[in-house]
Amino acid sequence: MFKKILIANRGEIALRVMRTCREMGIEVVAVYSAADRTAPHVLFADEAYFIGSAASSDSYLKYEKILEVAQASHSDAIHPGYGFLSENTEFAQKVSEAGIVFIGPPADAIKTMGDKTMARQSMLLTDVPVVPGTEDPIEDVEKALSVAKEIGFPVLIKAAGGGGGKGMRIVDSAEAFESAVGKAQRESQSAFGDGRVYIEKYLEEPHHIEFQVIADTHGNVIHLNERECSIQRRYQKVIEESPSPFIHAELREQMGKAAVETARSCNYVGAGTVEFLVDKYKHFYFLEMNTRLQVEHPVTEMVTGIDLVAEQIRIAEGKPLSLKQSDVSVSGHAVECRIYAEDAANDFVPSTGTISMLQIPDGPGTRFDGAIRQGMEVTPYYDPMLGKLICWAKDRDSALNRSERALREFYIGGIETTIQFCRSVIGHPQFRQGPYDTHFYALHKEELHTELSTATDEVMLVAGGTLHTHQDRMKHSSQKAGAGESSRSNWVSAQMGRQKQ
Amino acid sequence: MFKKILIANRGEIALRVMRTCREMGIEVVAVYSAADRTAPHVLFADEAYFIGSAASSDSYLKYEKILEVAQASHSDAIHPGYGFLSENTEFAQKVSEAGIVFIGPPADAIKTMGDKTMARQSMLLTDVPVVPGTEDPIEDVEKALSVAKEIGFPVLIKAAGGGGGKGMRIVDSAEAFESAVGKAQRESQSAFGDGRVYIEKYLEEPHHIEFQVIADTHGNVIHLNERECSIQRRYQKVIEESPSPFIHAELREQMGKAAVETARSCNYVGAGTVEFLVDKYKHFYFLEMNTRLQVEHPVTEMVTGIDLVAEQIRIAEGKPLSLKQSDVSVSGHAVECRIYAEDAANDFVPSTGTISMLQIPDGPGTRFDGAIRQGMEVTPYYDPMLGKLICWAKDRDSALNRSERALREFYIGGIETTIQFCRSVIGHPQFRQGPYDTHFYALHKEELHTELSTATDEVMLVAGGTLHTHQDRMKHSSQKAGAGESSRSNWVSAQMGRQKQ
Amino acid sequence: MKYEINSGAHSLQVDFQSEAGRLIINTDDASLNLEAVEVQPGVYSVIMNNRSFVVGVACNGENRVNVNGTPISLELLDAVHLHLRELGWDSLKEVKAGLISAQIPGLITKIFRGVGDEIVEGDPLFLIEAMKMENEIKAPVSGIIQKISVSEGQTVEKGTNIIEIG
Amino acid sequence: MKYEINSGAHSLQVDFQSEAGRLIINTDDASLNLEAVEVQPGVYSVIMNNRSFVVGVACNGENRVNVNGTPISLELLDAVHLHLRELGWDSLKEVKAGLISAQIPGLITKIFRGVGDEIVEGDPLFLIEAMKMENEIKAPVSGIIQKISVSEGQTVEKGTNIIEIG
Repeated sequence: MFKKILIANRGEIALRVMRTCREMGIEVVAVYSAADRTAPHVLFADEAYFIGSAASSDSYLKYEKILEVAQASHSDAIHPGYGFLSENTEFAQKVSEAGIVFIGPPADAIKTMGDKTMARQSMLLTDVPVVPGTEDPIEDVEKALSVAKEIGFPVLIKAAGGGGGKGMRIVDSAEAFESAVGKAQRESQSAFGDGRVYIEKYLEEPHHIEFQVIADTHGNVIHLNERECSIQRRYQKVIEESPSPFIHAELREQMGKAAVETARSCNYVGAGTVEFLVDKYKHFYFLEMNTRLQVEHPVTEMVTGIDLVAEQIRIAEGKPLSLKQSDVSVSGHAVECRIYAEDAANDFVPSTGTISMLQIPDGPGTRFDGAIRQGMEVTPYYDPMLGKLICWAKDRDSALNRSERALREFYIGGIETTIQFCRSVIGHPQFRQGPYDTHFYALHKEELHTELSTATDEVMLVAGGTLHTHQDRMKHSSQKAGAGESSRSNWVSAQMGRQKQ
Repeated sequence: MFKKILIANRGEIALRVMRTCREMGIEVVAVYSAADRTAPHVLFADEAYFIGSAASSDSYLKYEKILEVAQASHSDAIHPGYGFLSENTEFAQKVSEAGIVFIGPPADAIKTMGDKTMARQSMLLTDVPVVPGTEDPIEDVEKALSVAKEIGFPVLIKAAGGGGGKGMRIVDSAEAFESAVGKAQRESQSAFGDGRVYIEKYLEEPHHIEFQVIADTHGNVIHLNERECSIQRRYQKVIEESPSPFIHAELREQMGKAAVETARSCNYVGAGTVEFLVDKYKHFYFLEMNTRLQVEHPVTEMVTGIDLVAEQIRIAEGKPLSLKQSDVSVSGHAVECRIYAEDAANDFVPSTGTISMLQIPDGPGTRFDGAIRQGMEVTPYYDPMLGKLICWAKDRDSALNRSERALREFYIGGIETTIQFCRSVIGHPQFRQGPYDTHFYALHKEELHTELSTATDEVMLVAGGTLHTHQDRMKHSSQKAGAGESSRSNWVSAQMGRQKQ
Repeated sequence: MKYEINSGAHSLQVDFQSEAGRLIINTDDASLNLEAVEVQPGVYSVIMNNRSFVVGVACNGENRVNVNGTPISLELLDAVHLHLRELGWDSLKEVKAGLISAQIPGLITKIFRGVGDEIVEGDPLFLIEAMKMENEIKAPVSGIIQKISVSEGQTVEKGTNIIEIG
Repeated sequence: MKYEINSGAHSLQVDFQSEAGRLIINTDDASLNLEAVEVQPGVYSVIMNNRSFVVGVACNGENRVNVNGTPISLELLDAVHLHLRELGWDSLKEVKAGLISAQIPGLITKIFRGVGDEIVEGDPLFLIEAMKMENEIKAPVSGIIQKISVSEGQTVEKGTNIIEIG
């Protein structure tokens, strides 16, 4: 039994892990950078250690320092969260060597699944279907082209060393192939320090559907059904739900079995996610396995009632899974909306500043996994995700109604967020109707953003009237303080002055 | 189908009702007093109408005014929440007469169950057991004494016209009887404008266990299992849970049937609660029926997955219940902690002021039904309940662990609250072990409050060090601003000056 | 006093009168009564003809107002501005459009063009890295680059002027 | 500088030294390093020897400090007070105890005793109604009522002096 766990992360995932630790009676140790002295994960923790300057490379990625802290604080285990060091084989190994438990899969499983071509090769030895494509990274462009022709265009060029859409290219014809490979390799090299790319069949109307698996050290492996993750922009997930509105019971069973087989194939231990692509004909293909807790894991927790972090910890303590495959039952429907500090109306440019007012939705079936508070500054140093809103209800329609209600009640003042964008997506008739595929955003981009920029007469009058009241107040208060007019008016005067000259 | 509902209430219950309305696509109308212009329920609503000054009697109880607003706003229905006008027969009647739907039971059912002796008399005609006692309010003290002797001392004297412990007396002997009746009558008169009292058998180690019922206009009545409400102080519930750790399946079924029979006996329609006392021998007795939504209704929602407000609205629209008795299944365990703006260490005296910092717990299985925000003022005009923390988990132990975690993470700065008191109760071994009865608070009062006032060395050093830092900062900032020392130091100087004289 | 409220292609002519802490808004068809109470700096609880709104006026971008969680672009022109526009001088948009400043603090990783270059609206101007993402900033207007105020590798604060197109 | 920290019956002697934004706390057995950063007025994020706390110092009641959500009674006595006490003059407690002020704003519905009455600690003094509840305020010390500053039916603000026992 662990007594103390160090969480090698920040933001919402650090809080998420700490919550379960505390419920299990385990003390939590936070690490923080210079930018995070008063971040929620520091305030929340039992212990907190400074590990370096704001840049991740000097703090949250500096694993020697984190390991030192784990030893100094007598932590029994380290939970890496997602991102940062969560899929770093070397870190996992060093932690184990130091006699501290790494809450995650064995280094070998991270290694196998972390490299996409290695993962593909390993999956080809199983019964799990894999998207047709090259087995090795492209070295000889000519040979790759002949494979591409065999698969049939369009094909997809993808980076072997990382994800997030970087180093990815869709190629429609043989003519464009060589140049696209070159671009993908350069982009991949600059993004991941690894220029290797491979090619894959480009699927029609693909759905991104993933299965949650958990495996213990006693050879038990089960899956906890799927999450539909096809709503993406910039290759990043925006909204996830479970069950998927696309797949049926039989397919679910087949894919679940494939997910378990995938985990078994790499001797997986812990919580992991097997990602599949499912095409319009409901054929599914292994895409990749994420060897960590996923951002969207709460969706699964809400429909199964299982605490995935608790399972991770129990597994890491060497205990058997708390349930069998036949114990897993899904109740109702859950939807997650990711809330980013981004200006959706302005090409999702990150937004920083102080949160002047915060109203987090709550009430029946409403969960927010976040790490924000009123008065807090959102800095430009880390991932712009502020948190995730997860709504559960008895069926999909009710869960979407609940999500709309909760998003409507969500208020974050002082910075721009994707709250309204999520409202646009959830309110979109095509999404409402389901199924939708990964092209949803590209297909409906214009409508989704038009809605962001249209206001009714009533809203314009309210906005204009309030702005007027505000400017009037500011003017009076600055006059009182001895200053002149408002800065806006000053600017106007300056302009008028210039014009006169 | 309702298009617009007026919520004749404020605070957390107004928000609770509005949330479900919005999920059902129904617009919500708020009413507010002068003290509540920027209260959460006003900010949350689609429409908001000013109805009078801060005193409830001039605003939230002024039903003519509320009815006017309902008509002016073209509201289809009025939801009264709990408290205020929720059990006012006249209001219910006037609303119906105005052609607006009152979301609650028929006026007759409110009338029957609102008067405790009338309710007793009505229940004596059914198979539901009632606590032995007088059938009519006491008029002849001699006659009442002979009934008391027949039942056997100790007996309980209770007010016929209201609850909350006012007008209640436990009498141990015949000698003390007459004087106790007089006191109870006077207290009852001053509290409820109704001096009638009646007597009941005083039960040994009684448990306060209530059953949620819902009934539609088509004659369907079902129950949604029990809530254990034995943790009380000042006769007010503090912590509720479901299922009860005291009753077993067979008893649950018997009591459930009795609850349904109770609802049928008064032709009940809507959501209601049948309260029972269960003694140490597991005999149960009808106590009273609350003809409204109960504060602790979320506990039932969390274990059954049913939205009680949605059911209320569906029933009011004339629709049949969305489920049958056999569809009701309980999953896991839920615990509610009531968070009051009260100083628990100081005899629960109400605490008012500005909420300087607010951190509401969240995450898996954690729901907060509240109506507070950082920067908001807590005024002395209304009920001091800030909200309710409800935690769900797969079993009682996990739900209590989760509640402890959530309470630990709850931070309300600037006012005193019962958060720490709830932590003391939930951490108490007797509560942990369950079952407990209504004497729990009285029995363990000292331990519960001792824990509130003991600090470890570490906590004292942190507190002292921070206070010193704070005073130092205040001193420097006031020096900068041209003032002298801190007010505390000034006071000391003044004292020293006086001593010198 | 006369005002014009603009949002996107939509425009409303209104008359504002302050009265006992409230604002009377007159349009061609209606008279509205607005009461805005500040609940946090820059965030107001607004009741207009018994309709309730939460309105944020101090969001990122001067012309952005947030109504019930929905950000909208808004331009409020007073008599002075309206008069200037009648004279054919739409200063506000011109000057704002030509000066590109950093909307986020971050690291300038790449500047694509130089002073004197001719730019077409939509041309990439520079890359700024923040929150682990690279953001490409495009030209909001066509014109000639008059000035570049930063260099590659420089960390900039929010609001720093980067490029001026004239 | 020497201080004494008191909470209930518990007492600690410490030495505080400010140093580069931190506070060095020396006790008989240990030396601790405390850093308190204000996150909201009166609320601090405190890290003491790598242990993390949220501490509120501006709660109701001057002697109340809230540590991780737990309110504790606290008295921090500096050298001046310690010296006064050595002289046998425990002013702080005496004066505070004898003056009863309203801890909540509310309506005084009943005053049980009059000026000159002898009071025993725990005697009910007055009733104050707030938040729909009647609260009985008891005498914190024994003594004679010196002064009553309010009358029945009066609404009082928080902090209003009600009764003085001497």
